[in-house]
Amino acid sequence: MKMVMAVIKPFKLDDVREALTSIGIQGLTATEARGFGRQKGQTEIYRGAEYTVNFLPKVKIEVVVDDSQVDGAVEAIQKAANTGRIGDGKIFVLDVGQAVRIRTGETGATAL
Amino acid sequence: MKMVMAVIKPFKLDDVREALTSIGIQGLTATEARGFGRQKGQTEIYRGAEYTVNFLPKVKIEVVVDDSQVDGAVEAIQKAANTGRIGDGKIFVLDVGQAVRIRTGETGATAL
Amino acid sequence: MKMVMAVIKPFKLDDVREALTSIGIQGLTATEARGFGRQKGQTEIYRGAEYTVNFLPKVKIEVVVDDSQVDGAVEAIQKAANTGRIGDGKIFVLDVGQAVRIRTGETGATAL
Amino acid sequence: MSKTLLSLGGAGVLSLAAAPAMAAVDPETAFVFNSFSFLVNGLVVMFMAAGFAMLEAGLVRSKNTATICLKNIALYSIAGLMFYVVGYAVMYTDVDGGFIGSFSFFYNPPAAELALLGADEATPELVKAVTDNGYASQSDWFFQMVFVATAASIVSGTLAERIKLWPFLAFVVVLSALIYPIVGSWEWGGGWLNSDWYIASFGAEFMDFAGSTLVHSTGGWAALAGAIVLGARKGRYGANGEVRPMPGANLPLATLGTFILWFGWFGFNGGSQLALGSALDAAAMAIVFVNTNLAAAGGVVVAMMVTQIRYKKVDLTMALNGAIAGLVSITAGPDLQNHFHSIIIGGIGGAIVVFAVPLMDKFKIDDVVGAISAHLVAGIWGTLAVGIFGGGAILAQLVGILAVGAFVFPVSLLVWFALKSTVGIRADEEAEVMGLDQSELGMEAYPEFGRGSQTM
Amino acid sequence: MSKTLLSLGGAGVLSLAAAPAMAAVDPETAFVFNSFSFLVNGLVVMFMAAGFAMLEAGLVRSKNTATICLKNIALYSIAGLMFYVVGYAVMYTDVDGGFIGSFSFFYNPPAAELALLGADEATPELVKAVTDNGYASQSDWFFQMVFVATAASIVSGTLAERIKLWPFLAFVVVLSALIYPIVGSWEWGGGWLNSDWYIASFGAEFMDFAGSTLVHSTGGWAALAGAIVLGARKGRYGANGEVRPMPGANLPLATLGTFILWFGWFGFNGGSQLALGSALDAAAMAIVFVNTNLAAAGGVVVAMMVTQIRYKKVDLTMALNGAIAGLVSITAGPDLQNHFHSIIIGGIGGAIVVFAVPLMDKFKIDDVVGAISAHLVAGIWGTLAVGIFGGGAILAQLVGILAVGAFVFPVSLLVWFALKSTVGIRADEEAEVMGLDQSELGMEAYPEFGRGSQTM
Amino acid sequence: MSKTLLSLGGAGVLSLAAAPAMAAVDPETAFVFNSFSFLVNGLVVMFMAAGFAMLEAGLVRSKNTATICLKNIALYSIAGLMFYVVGYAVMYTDVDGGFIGSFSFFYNPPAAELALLGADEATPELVKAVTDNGYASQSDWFFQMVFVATAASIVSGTLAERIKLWPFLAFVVVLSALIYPIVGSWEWGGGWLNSDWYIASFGAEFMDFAGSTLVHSTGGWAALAGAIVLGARKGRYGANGEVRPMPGANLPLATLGTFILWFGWFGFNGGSQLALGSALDAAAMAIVFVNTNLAAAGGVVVAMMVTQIRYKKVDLTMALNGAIAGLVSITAGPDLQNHFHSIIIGGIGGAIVVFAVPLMDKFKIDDVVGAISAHLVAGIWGTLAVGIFGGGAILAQLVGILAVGAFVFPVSLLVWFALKSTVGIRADEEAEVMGLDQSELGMEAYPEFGRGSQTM
Ligand SMILES: Nc1ncnc2c1ncn2[C@@H]1O[C@H](COP(=O)(O)OP(=O)(O)O)[C@@H](O)[C@H]1O
Ligand SMILES: Nc1ncnc2c1ncn2[C@@H]1O[C@H](COP(=O)(O)OP(=O)(O)O)[C@@H](O)[C@H]1O
Ligand SMILES: Nc1ncnc2c1ncn2[C@@H]1O[C@H](COP(=O)(O)OP(=O)(O)O)[C@@H](O)[C@H]1O
Repeated sequence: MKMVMAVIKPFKLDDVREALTSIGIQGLTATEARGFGRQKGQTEIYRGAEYTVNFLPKVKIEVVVDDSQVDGAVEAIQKAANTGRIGDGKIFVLDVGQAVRIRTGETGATAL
Repeated sequence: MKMVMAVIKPFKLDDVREALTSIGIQGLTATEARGFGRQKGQTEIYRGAEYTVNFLPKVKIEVVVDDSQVDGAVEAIQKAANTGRIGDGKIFVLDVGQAVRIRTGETGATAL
Repeated sequence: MKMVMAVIKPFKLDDVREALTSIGIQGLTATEARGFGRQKGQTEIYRGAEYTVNFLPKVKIEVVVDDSQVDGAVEAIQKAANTGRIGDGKIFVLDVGQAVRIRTGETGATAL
Repeated sequence: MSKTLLSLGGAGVLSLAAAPAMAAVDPETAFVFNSFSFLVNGLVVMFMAAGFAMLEAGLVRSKNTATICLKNIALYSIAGLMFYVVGYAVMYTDVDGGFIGSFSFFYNPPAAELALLGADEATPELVKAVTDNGYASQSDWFFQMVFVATAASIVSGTLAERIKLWPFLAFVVVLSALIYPIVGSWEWGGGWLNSDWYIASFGAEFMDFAGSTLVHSTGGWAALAGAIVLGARKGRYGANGEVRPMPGANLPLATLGTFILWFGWFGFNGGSQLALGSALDAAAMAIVFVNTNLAAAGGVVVAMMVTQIRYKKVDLTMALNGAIAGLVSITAGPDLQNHFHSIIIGGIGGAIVVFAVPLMDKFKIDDVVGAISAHLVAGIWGTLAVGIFGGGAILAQLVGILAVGAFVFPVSLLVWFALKSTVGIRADEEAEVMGLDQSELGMEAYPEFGRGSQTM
Repeated sequence: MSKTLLSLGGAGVLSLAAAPAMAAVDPETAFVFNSFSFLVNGLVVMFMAAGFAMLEAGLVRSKNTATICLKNIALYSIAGLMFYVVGYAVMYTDVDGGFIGSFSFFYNPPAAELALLGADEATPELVKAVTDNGYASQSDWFFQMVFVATAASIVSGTLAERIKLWPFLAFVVVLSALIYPIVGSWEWGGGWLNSDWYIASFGAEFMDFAGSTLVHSTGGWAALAGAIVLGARKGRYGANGEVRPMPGANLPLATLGTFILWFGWFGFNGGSQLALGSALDAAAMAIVFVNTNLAAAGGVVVAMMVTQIRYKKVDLTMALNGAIAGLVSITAGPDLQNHFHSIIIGGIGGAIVVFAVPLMDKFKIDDVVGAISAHLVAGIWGTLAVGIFGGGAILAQLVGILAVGAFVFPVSLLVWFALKSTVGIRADEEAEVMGLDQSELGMEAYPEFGRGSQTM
Repeated sequence: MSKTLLSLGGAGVLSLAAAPAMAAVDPETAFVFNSFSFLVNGLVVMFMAAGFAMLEAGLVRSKNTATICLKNIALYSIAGLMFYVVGYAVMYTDVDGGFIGSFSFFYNPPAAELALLGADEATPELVKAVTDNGYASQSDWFFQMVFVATAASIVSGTLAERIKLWPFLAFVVVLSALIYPIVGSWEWGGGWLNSDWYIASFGAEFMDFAGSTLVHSTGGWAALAGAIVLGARKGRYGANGEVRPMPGANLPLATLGTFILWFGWFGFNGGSQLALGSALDAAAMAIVFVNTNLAAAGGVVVAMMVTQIRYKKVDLTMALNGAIAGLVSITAGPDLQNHFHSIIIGGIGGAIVVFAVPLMDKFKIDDVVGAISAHLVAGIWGTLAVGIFGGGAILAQLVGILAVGAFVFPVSLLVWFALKSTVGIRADEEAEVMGLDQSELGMEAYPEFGRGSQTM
């Protein structure tokens, strides 16, 4: 099993979820995150003083999939989250040794 | 070392923390998360229009443990977070190559 | 590639970001987190009743780097986040199998 | 009923006329009462600006909250300035049964008052020259001024989350300088809705005690026109006709806003008695207070019951709208003498809003806070109710309602189109997605909460 | 002291009686003053509904915030409706030294006022028929009405976060239609607490100027009964007797609510002078204002000092409760003539609340906002203080306090039990964990903050 | 112009004197009007305490929000207590053209009022003894009291987020017991700024209708002194002179606060007419209301335009400050007779604040809410404007402004230094980083939002 972890633009979350569902992935976990990267934060002004917001709002998605689904998941995310503009985010793939469904205690791919 | 990452129902956080402490684990990191899965979100109504909340509140726990503690940790979490109802969450185990305590610079299992 | 994941004190975020930038790392993702560990939470009082806040505010940083940069990144974070006081946090290193830049589809180290 | 220049209200007229005969409240005392009533009631209405601001700030999403706050304080400011510069004169001077007043600019205190203020001694002659007016002229200006902002606030709520700041304020200029004053002149300025010709033609004068039509429907028509020209918020209506809720970010603030509006409405309706200097006026004002409260209460309770039955849950925002719809409904006739009727009128208002809000969505009219439902639709109902419950003639009410709509709606459409085709009125798509607070203000309402930039 | 029907207050009576003799304020002018005072002060009290709503919305957790907002606007609405339908009559008509008024429904304006309003000319006879009453009848209704809601608000604060919406509102119906009006009739309606028999038996009439006992303790007893029947919030008290705090989600809102209540209290106490039409009344009202302010200030400062000493930190919510306790404490006797006493009375009220709040927790009485401590306990103290500081007799005060408790507490218990055993009063466990906003409203107070569904 | 003891204001004096001659408003009626005006207007001013609290609570970061709420309710309480204990006497008794009043403690109702209140019958003699004063003495106390808190609120806003609670409150004690009353005595107490000598020396008396200088600049000077002694918030100014914004956590709350202040200002300025018992006073009060509103509106619009031009975006917090600056600017002369001038005066005030705020940052004077700019700088401007627009003499205005600064600033510096070198005034570094809510209160303003401890 692998964990596909993606950092995306927040307004793409629903598209990504639908893309993953459409290839048969049934669950994922999302987290609010802040990203720092090539995309430059906007400049705000507050009471006459300027400041730059370095960390931009992102959503982090973690989805654990069977090895066979990894490429499909990565591709689905990459397509759905793509706007072609800087700051679209990254996808990382990590190895998962074990998975357990808390409700039933099932393990391995059936736990997903 | 392994990272045990669990997605649980928020109101189970204290139970899980206690279960882990009771088997000698001294630290963990928790994050607010949103889960999408088999558990269906509730339907809300706002000014005459219905909508479904797809992403449900979850808490994500990350705890890095020595290899010898992995099974105990997984079991402790699974038991403490279990309600038997859909949406109880998942536990994933990932490999950790190295651990460092920032305060002291200690590395490896002693850093945990 | 490796993912360096660090849990730090929130007010150290900017220092850590600058430290990483200064060694050539161009991106990172941060998340609000809560930490439980040796550092004891402060006691608050509300309407005559005391209670302890167990989970302390932390920031979790995830930065994926080329294998060659791992040690530098760990060291940079450890130095920048260090206050010498309990609760400074941890750094963990995990293996990353693949990385993709969503915007371009580039993979591997060039995606970072 | 003419609201200021022709008389001190139907009731006021009698009492002032009768005063000398019965040697009761002396003219100077009555003058102080009348003026103080304008000031106190006007002040209470002024606070409604805060109520609208909070209601709207609570019902928009957090990324547009700072902008709606700014719009509200700006529109209240601009409305006041324009009403001084030209609005009051257009509304109240030299209407003479016609369609518009005069364009004399800058409404300043009259000579008689300045003479008294500047005199070494307050001689009886100087005092009489002042008290003959019945009330301090600027106290009346103040009271009438606060009504203008109300009309403008209605518009801001409907068009929130997508309209650009400055073009919106440009519309407010026109609304407060011309549109509202012209409509107001027809009735309260002693214009045609109030003329012998009108009474002869439609069986009675048009009755609108405190402005269900003149204020609330006027604002509502202008908002409706704006909503049509501006279009709905991006993503609000799905391709298959589904409605995607965009929940308000801060409901306690919306609740506070509603309570403030309710509070302010006592000034709105009570002060519209326009006099306090006699037992009759005091008794009438008290009756107005009671009806105002009961109608709002009826609106809340009915809106709650209808949402409970229809949706199996109670919708707080509908209960809030119910209060406002109840208040708007009673505004045309808060002087009715059986309080039970006010409960019915307000209750029907509360029911109306629960049905009107989803109806607007059917027509893809995106009204962020439900202002069209609560102010325009309930305002029409309330104005008709005066005819139904014996305070006027239904035909006369209907004609007045239609006349106001026939003027305000197309003129507003025109102004909106003019703005759209010149400076543009709609924030560009990215600005809308990121929120107007970022594009227009570069500032966040809640930087440390939710997605705020200061959470890390 | 009878609050309306028997007289215009002790003070009012003198001034009106004396008026003809000294040819001072003429009766119609006095009528206007008295009526306007009822309206303005009543309006100020009305705003307390917003104050309670904000205080409670700030002190509950965010998952119950929308519900508490709804309860507050609903209870204010219902209280007003019930007081019109039956409450006012029960409280103020035909009490005659007894225990309850009459059940005449729908309190509408009297014939004399309608005659004047409908007449072509305000003849002296018509005016006199109206002014003989001393004040516009509906202005008095309005002023008395706003007090009812206060009693109900107290209950809502205590029982927040676990009581079901509709059963709660059913209790409000009973409270505002019967329980409060009956208690009120005993004293302000001219009932037995105010009778010759009472004075003969206990050395003085029962003194409760603006309702430390009649309003605040009544609400407090009803809340206490509810808290006992309802039980504490899940998880609030641990097995080993430890108290688990459930911090309020929005303390600035709670602060705002307290300021609004403080503001409203000037109307509450000041308006309870019940007249303004003479120098005596004006002077008395001013004294009431000053005492009201100093007592609240004393409550704040003492509560701060006590928490600083006891807990080494200052508790904002206790300071807010201290203000309210100070205000409740002075409400029975805000007419005392040495202002220093009001500081002492309010200060003791502030200290009481700091000790009473944890005490309630000892008894596992879960009072979310501290209303029992601030309204019931401080209300008892304030009523006794009138006896101590020379405004009445201690025994007479004590008997009145006990009588009110002996009636309100068991009757409320009964009503709560009846509701519990029929429709049920407590939200089910899952609803409580998820928050009432989800189960009762299907709506969130802050969808974009914290755990709100719109944060992603 | 002496604000109470010497006369009822320039205007009031005339009307009262003239009253008998024209048999107009009888003295007792005038007494009631005057007293009621003090009470109602004072009540409206009292609410400004809530306005300051919300404005400041909205403009600090969430980790300091509960503390600023506490400071605001505490300072209002303390100011009221101190003004009763000693402040009023220092300000208003036995000033006689001098520099300070008397130290008679505990300001209680006068004997004449107590005699009337205690009498069996309100005899003409008893009434006359009371009405001769022109107004109920305690109504005046109440009105003057609410001004003290305003001065203290200004200080709290500037010094937020880093000053320790109790030392701050100690300063409030000195400010409200001595500094403000002494300054007030110079003018409103009939002191030297108001003396024949002053008029002879500088061409006119010092004119400050409602306190641009006496209240707002006094608060501003005290705040400036505090800001200097206390230093800037940690991290606010970078080593290279860059300014690091620390955005306020809740801008709708700041907006609400501004609206409440605007609302309250009508009482502040309108009530400062100090009388209502004549046509002249009523007309004058109405003029004051209108000017107050227009100046604030001008301040908002100009501040918006200037920020739009200068920064390409509109700054909501500057618009809010613009309203306040407009209000402060008109406070010295809201009785001017051409309303257009008030727009100019307020508009300049609005511009001033947009430039003054970043200027303060240049000097590393860290003023969290912009109070020094809006109250001190605009207060100076407004006081000068009275001279410019013909309500006084520029020189006389200047001397008064300088005199107040020359007294308040060094004395405040002294008090701040004394506090600093004894108990210390600054929270320690860790407390500042973690927020004062944790160190001083052990309590969070928003425990479930942002970094609140209850989010998990
Ligand atoms: N090395 C990295 N490790 C972890 N997250 C990263 C890394 N680089 C970028 N990110 C995340 O990806 C987001 C987008 O990266 P950015 O460089 O702005 O644009 P792009 O994805 O188009 O290259 C960043 O905001 C950050 O959240
Ligand atoms: N494949 C997955 N990868 C990551 N997280 C998952 C995955 N599937 C489920 N989750 C997380 O687990 C939670 C519970 O899953 P769900 O399918 O609703 O119920 P259950 O755990 O009982 O099977 C989800 O809300 C989500 O946060
Ligand atoms: N085993 C662990 N797994 C994951 N996170 C941990 C673990 N132990 C500690 N942490 C994180 O590190 C933070 C600091 O740990 P703590 O024990 O308080 O101090 P220190 O880092 O100085 O040893 C904790 O708050 C928690 O977020």
